[in-house]
Amino acid sequence: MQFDFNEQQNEFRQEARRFLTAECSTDRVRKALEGGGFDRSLWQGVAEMGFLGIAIPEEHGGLGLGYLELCAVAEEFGRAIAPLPILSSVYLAAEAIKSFGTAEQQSEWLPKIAAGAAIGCLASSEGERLTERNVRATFNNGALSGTKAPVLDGDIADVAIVLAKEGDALSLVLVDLSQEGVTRQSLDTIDPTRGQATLTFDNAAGERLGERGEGWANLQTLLDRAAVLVAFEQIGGADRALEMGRDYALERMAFGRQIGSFQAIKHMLADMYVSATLARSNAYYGAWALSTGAAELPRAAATARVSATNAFRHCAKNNIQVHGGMGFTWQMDCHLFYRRANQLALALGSLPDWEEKLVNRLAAANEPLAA
Amino acid sequence: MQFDFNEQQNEFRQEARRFLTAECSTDRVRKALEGGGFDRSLWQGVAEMGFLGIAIPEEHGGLGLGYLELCAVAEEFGRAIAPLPILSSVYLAAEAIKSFGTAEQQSEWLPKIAAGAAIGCLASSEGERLTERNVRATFNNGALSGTKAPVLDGDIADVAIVLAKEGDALSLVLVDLSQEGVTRQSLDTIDPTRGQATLTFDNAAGERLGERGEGWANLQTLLDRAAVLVAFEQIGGADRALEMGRDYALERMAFGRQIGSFQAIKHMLADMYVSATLARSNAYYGAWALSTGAAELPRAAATARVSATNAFRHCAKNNIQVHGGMGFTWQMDCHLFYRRANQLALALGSLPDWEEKLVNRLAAANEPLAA
Amino acid sequence: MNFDDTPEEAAFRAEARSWIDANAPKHLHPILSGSGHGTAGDIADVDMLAESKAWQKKKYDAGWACLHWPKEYGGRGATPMQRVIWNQEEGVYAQLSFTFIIGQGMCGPTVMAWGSEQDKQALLPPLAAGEDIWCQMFSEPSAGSDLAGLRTRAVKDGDEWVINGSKIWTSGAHISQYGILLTRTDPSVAKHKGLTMFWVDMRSPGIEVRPILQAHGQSGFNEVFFTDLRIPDSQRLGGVGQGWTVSLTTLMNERLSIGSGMSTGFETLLDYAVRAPGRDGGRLVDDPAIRSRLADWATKASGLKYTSMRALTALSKGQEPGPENSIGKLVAGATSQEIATFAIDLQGETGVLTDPAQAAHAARFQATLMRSPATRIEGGTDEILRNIIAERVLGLPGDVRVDKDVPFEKIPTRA
Amino acid sequence: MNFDDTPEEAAFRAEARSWIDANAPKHLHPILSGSGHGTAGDIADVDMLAESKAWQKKKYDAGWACLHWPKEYGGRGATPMQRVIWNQEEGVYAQLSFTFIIGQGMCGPTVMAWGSEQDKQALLPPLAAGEDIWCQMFSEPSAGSDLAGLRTRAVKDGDEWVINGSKIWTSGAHISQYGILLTRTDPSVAKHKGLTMFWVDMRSPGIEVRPILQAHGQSGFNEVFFTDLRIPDSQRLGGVGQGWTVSLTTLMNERLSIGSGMSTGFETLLDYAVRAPGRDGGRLVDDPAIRSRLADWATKASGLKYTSMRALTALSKGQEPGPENSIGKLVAGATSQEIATFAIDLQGETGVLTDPAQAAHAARFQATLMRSPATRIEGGTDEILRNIIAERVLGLPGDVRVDKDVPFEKIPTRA
Repeated sequence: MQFDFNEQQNEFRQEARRFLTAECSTDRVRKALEGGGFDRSLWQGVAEMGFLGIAIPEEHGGLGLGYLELCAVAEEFGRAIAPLPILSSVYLAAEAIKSFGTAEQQSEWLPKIAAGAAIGCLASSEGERLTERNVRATFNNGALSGTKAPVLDGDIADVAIVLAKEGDALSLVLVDLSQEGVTRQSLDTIDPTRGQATLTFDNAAGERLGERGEGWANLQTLLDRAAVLVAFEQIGGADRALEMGRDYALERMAFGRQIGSFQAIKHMLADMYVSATLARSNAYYGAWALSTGAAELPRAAATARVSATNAFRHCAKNNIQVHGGMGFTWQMDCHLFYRRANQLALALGSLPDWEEKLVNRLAAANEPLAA
Repeated sequence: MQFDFNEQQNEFRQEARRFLTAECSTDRVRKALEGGGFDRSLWQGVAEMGFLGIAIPEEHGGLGLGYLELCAVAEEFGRAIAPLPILSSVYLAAEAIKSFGTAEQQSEWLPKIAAGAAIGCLASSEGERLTERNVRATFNNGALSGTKAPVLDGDIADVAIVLAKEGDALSLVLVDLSQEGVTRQSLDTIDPTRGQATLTFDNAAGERLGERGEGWANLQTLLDRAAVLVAFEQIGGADRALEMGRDYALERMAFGRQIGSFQAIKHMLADMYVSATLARSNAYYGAWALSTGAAELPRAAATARVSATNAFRHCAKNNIQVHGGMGFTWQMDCHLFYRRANQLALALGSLPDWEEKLVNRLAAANEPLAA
Repeated sequence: MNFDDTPEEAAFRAEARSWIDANAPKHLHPILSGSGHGTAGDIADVDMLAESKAWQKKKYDAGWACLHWPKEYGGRGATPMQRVIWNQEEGVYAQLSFTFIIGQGMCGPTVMAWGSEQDKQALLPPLAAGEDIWCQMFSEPSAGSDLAGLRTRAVKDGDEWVINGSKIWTSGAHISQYGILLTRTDPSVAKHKGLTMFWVDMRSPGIEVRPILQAHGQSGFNEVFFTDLRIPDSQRLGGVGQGWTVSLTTLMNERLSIGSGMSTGFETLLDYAVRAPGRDGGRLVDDPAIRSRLADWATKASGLKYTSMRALTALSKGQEPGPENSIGKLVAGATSQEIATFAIDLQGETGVLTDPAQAAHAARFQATLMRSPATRIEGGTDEILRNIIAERVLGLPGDVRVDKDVPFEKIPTRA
Repeated sequence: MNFDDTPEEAAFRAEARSWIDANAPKHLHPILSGSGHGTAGDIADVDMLAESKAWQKKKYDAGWACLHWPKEYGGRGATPMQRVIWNQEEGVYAQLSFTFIIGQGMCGPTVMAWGSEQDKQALLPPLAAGEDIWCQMFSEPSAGSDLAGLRTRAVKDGDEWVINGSKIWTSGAHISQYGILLTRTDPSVAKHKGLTMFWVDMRSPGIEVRPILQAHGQSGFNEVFFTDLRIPDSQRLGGVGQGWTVSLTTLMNERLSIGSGMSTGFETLLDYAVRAPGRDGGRLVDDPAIRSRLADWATKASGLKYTSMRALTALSKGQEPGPENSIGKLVAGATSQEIATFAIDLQGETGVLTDPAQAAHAARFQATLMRSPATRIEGGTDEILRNIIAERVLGLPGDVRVDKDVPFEKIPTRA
């Protein structure tokens, strides 16, 4: 049994951590928060490290490595709460094109995404909780019309994967956003370090991505895979929030002693450790399923997603509580994690949707979970 | 504003407490637990105090007092975890006969119930979670057939209020249990201090109680009223469990100090206090609605029920935890409260049913709760 | 058991209601009633400050300000229950008094209990009239839950005290004329014994006020820095070294602000769930998936409401509100955060939106999500509140005090 | 990342599997696999004891007993990972070893580390062979979480020690031939310093064993009373006053029983929810009202499972299991109680029934409901486990110790 990352993968992770520690401090995250906009030079740095093309084949400019390496790096992006469109461009758009695109679509876009020269995004929601039945955007004869919102990283993306009705079926559509017929408007959100926008398509030119009518099923596949990767971002963020809380509890004195010597604080941190640990183990299960293409992926992805969402929220929330009043100041970093925890909880569809998927998949499998 | 029991009602409560402290110690509760059977002499004592006829009109042998007095006394029966059929006989059967019975039915049964000479019970479930659609017992031309289980206090009751199908409608039926055609079988339960039985009716003679087809609606009315009274039993039990835990935390030493000086224990007890207090306030709201016949009764009853169920369970469970290993011994009283908390949580229909009622009633009222 | 006024209470209510009806600034009603929970404290922009002062002055002139204060200091000598009734009747307009609440609710009573007669006559009526705003300067960066660990130094110099140090979480310091200030005058004795209280003119040289930007991007509080601030000894409140006792007067009065119960946000959630569509037609409230949590929160909201009714009943019988009222903030704080988190999840990916024009239900849940972490901290953390309930209500022992009887200057400040 | 055996592990597994297949008491399979969680410890009636001893002897004779012990004392000298593989392969038959688990898992290693060579050769092989059962006598009525607060006195008398006092929560004392016993030999020094460990023959005069009836009506434990019990000094394990250090050997070995993960009961719930009807046709599992809680518990059950896989991976790399394994019991204990409570609610009024023939799902949830409070207490309460995680994993400070460096006899025993 080797239910862990191997040495090589861990080295790769360390490389990412060294890079992000040096280049993506929370000061740099704050710039995005405080209106500094997209940090393109950081993005270029990330691209040069090869992190954007980890799971993209070498023939398309990527490193051609596996998903485990991508998971390891995702965890580091989560720890760093990087203000970058990696979720949209790498976990979603690149994966969509790689999985469902034609050879032409792949060779057009994958090299650009790997190089950071193009940013991709996924445009699915239309202003309410997404279901198979409330998609209104239409795609007819190569022309896309409709409004998608909120679109994560839609403010900076170059290409979008759009869910639209093609006749009475749902399809995914690949759309170059640098055309007339596409307008975008930035949206205010709880986490400005990852921008969101409304994208409006008015007879914009698009190409179908994958089969007609396979849009919803392919979207679910994409979401499952991305859920595993986002779970790693989430456990990275949870761990860092836990560490911040632990460090503060060791350093802060009250009543003549470290506040970490009070059981109320100790046990809060112990509970944070418990949820972060369970989430990590579930994320590893997801990584195993993702990397081996196991049939359990849908179940493992939903498990990882629900677990990591709860853990990151729990740790980010209680990290503020451990910090007391200082934790709620703008100057302390606690709120950056609280914002990101909630942003990631809503990306890819929110907790109730994933709870439903998880239970349906468990019931369908009807296999007891524990060995 | 006088949102509290008045002096007279509190004196009545004190009387009940004095009586039960003297006559219904946990030693006496244990006798029932350990197979001693129904404590008829205690029941007679309770009857002589007038507690069984508090809300029964004087003309039928009761005290002719109001529901507030009954609530106050119910709280004391809850504190004492009395091993008596008061829930079945007083809160349910007497109320059913009083509310829906004919003059003859009332004068036949109410005096006996008030005097403790007859014990009533409610027979509604048929071995699964009760709904309007899974009642199978039938009542035709005065003959009742079917099997009801579990029936709280069905092992000792003299008369039952039975929910049955009369044609395609549901009716309540009053059945004297001392007849051929009625068989009973005791059931093992989590709380043997309140017995339960399967009642089987084979063309037993019964009389309709209330209108034909009104069975389900009348049952809901009965359950709402009883829920308020049971909520008082529950908050009485919760308070006593909290006090036991508090007292033990003050007395038990570990690591050279009272265990109540550890925040883990202090905060557990504080949280028990919080849930017991919220439940008490909600129970008072229920008592107000019950005693004034307010239109809010259905909402207030469901609120009181859900709140008190959660509070008693919470306090009973964590009282064991405060006591540590000793709390899980047979000799300590903690488990008596844990058993009763779970028994009461299941009587009258369990938490999911009451949650559903509460939300439906809130949604129907669509009135914001907080002033 | 009833919710009815006594005849005296009913008469008082009628009088209050009719005066308010005739005099309230009704043009502000839409703004005040639309401000939503969690944001009402943030409406004090320039116009609102003027409106607040105007309403306060009007009340003062008619004898409706600081109802529980003696008449000689600008109050009405009302009973606590009358004060509650007034608050109920004042309704949304009570939000206009938030600016004065610390001055009138905490600083004023402290001056009243410990100040000289001359100070009382000079300071209290303008405070009651809303001419002066006061702030309370107790907390420090290194003294939050452990308030008595404060380090702002006051050193006697002739008839004056020289103050150096800083305070934090000072509401309204930037618009205050006066404040009460808790200082350390003797670090060589145990921490509770070396404190002394003063009142200060906030316009004195040596005081600098800086707003604190908070995590949700707003500034509700300030830091206040003292550099060789000089205060005459005549502005001392209570004896030298008696500051802790004096501060208890202040904090006990905080507790008296009963009935101004905090919201769990459940009404907002129910309102949303009744109006918003569910995923497959029907209303959101009919979705069985959310039932259990709605029910749980409903009982909490209701429990707090009726707990406060029970407290009011006790108050009307002349009992003093006790530490059991800590449960309001404890329950409401945690619940409002849970509800906000739950509600944004129900909005799916759109739950991130914060622009009221775009977000569901006018972004109320997002505002609460971002504001609620502070609720579990300010004015006593959840952990301190549980300690209060455990110790003062249930009679459990205090935490082990390693700093007890230790001279303040010997208490370790680093691990 | 994979779940595969190394070639060596696969070979070992195949050997174990084939031996078990040829030798296991297959007639017991139906009983053992039907025993359900929470009850497996209670199967030791007379027949099962004989069956347990027979299986143990068979394993011993074939070299499959106490795999990790050195061969000279009756073991196999196996690696920790081989032991785990053996446990996986032994499957339900491992329940037959519960009778020996304290002896082989805790007492044996303590004797091995601290006993004389003569003792080891005399005592360990019969323990490995299942001929002798051992018990561990540490806890006392007044020393539970605070184990070092124990009061059972051992007084030296010539070459013997005279023991008076009592122990509690002693599993298997009534069927044990031997036990290890932690005593206080010097009450005048700090509590951890005055302890001494012995091994004792449970058939000695002066020992009385009484079963404890527990809250769920069963007896899993005993009290043991000592009245002038005499133990030769040669049965001392470790030095006089070294008992605390010796006991850490015992307790550390408890932690090594990794992989025997506790169940949350989620599989039972899922199994129930898939089979039981919902309220309006369909399966219970399809009821949206229960979805969120099912999902939460699913992630906990899965999280524990894969946490244990990670621990096994670390073990296979030669790392020692650490305090982080405390999370298993912490999570499983609380979760199993929640699940049981939830499941009986789903059964409505019938949820009270405890007769497996009448109750839903063979009364498994009722059994867990009644048993689960103990899970959160025994072998370390939830509160102690959180302390362990906070202190040993996260590096947070210990609780303030008012009894530190205080002579044991001066530590207050009453408030």
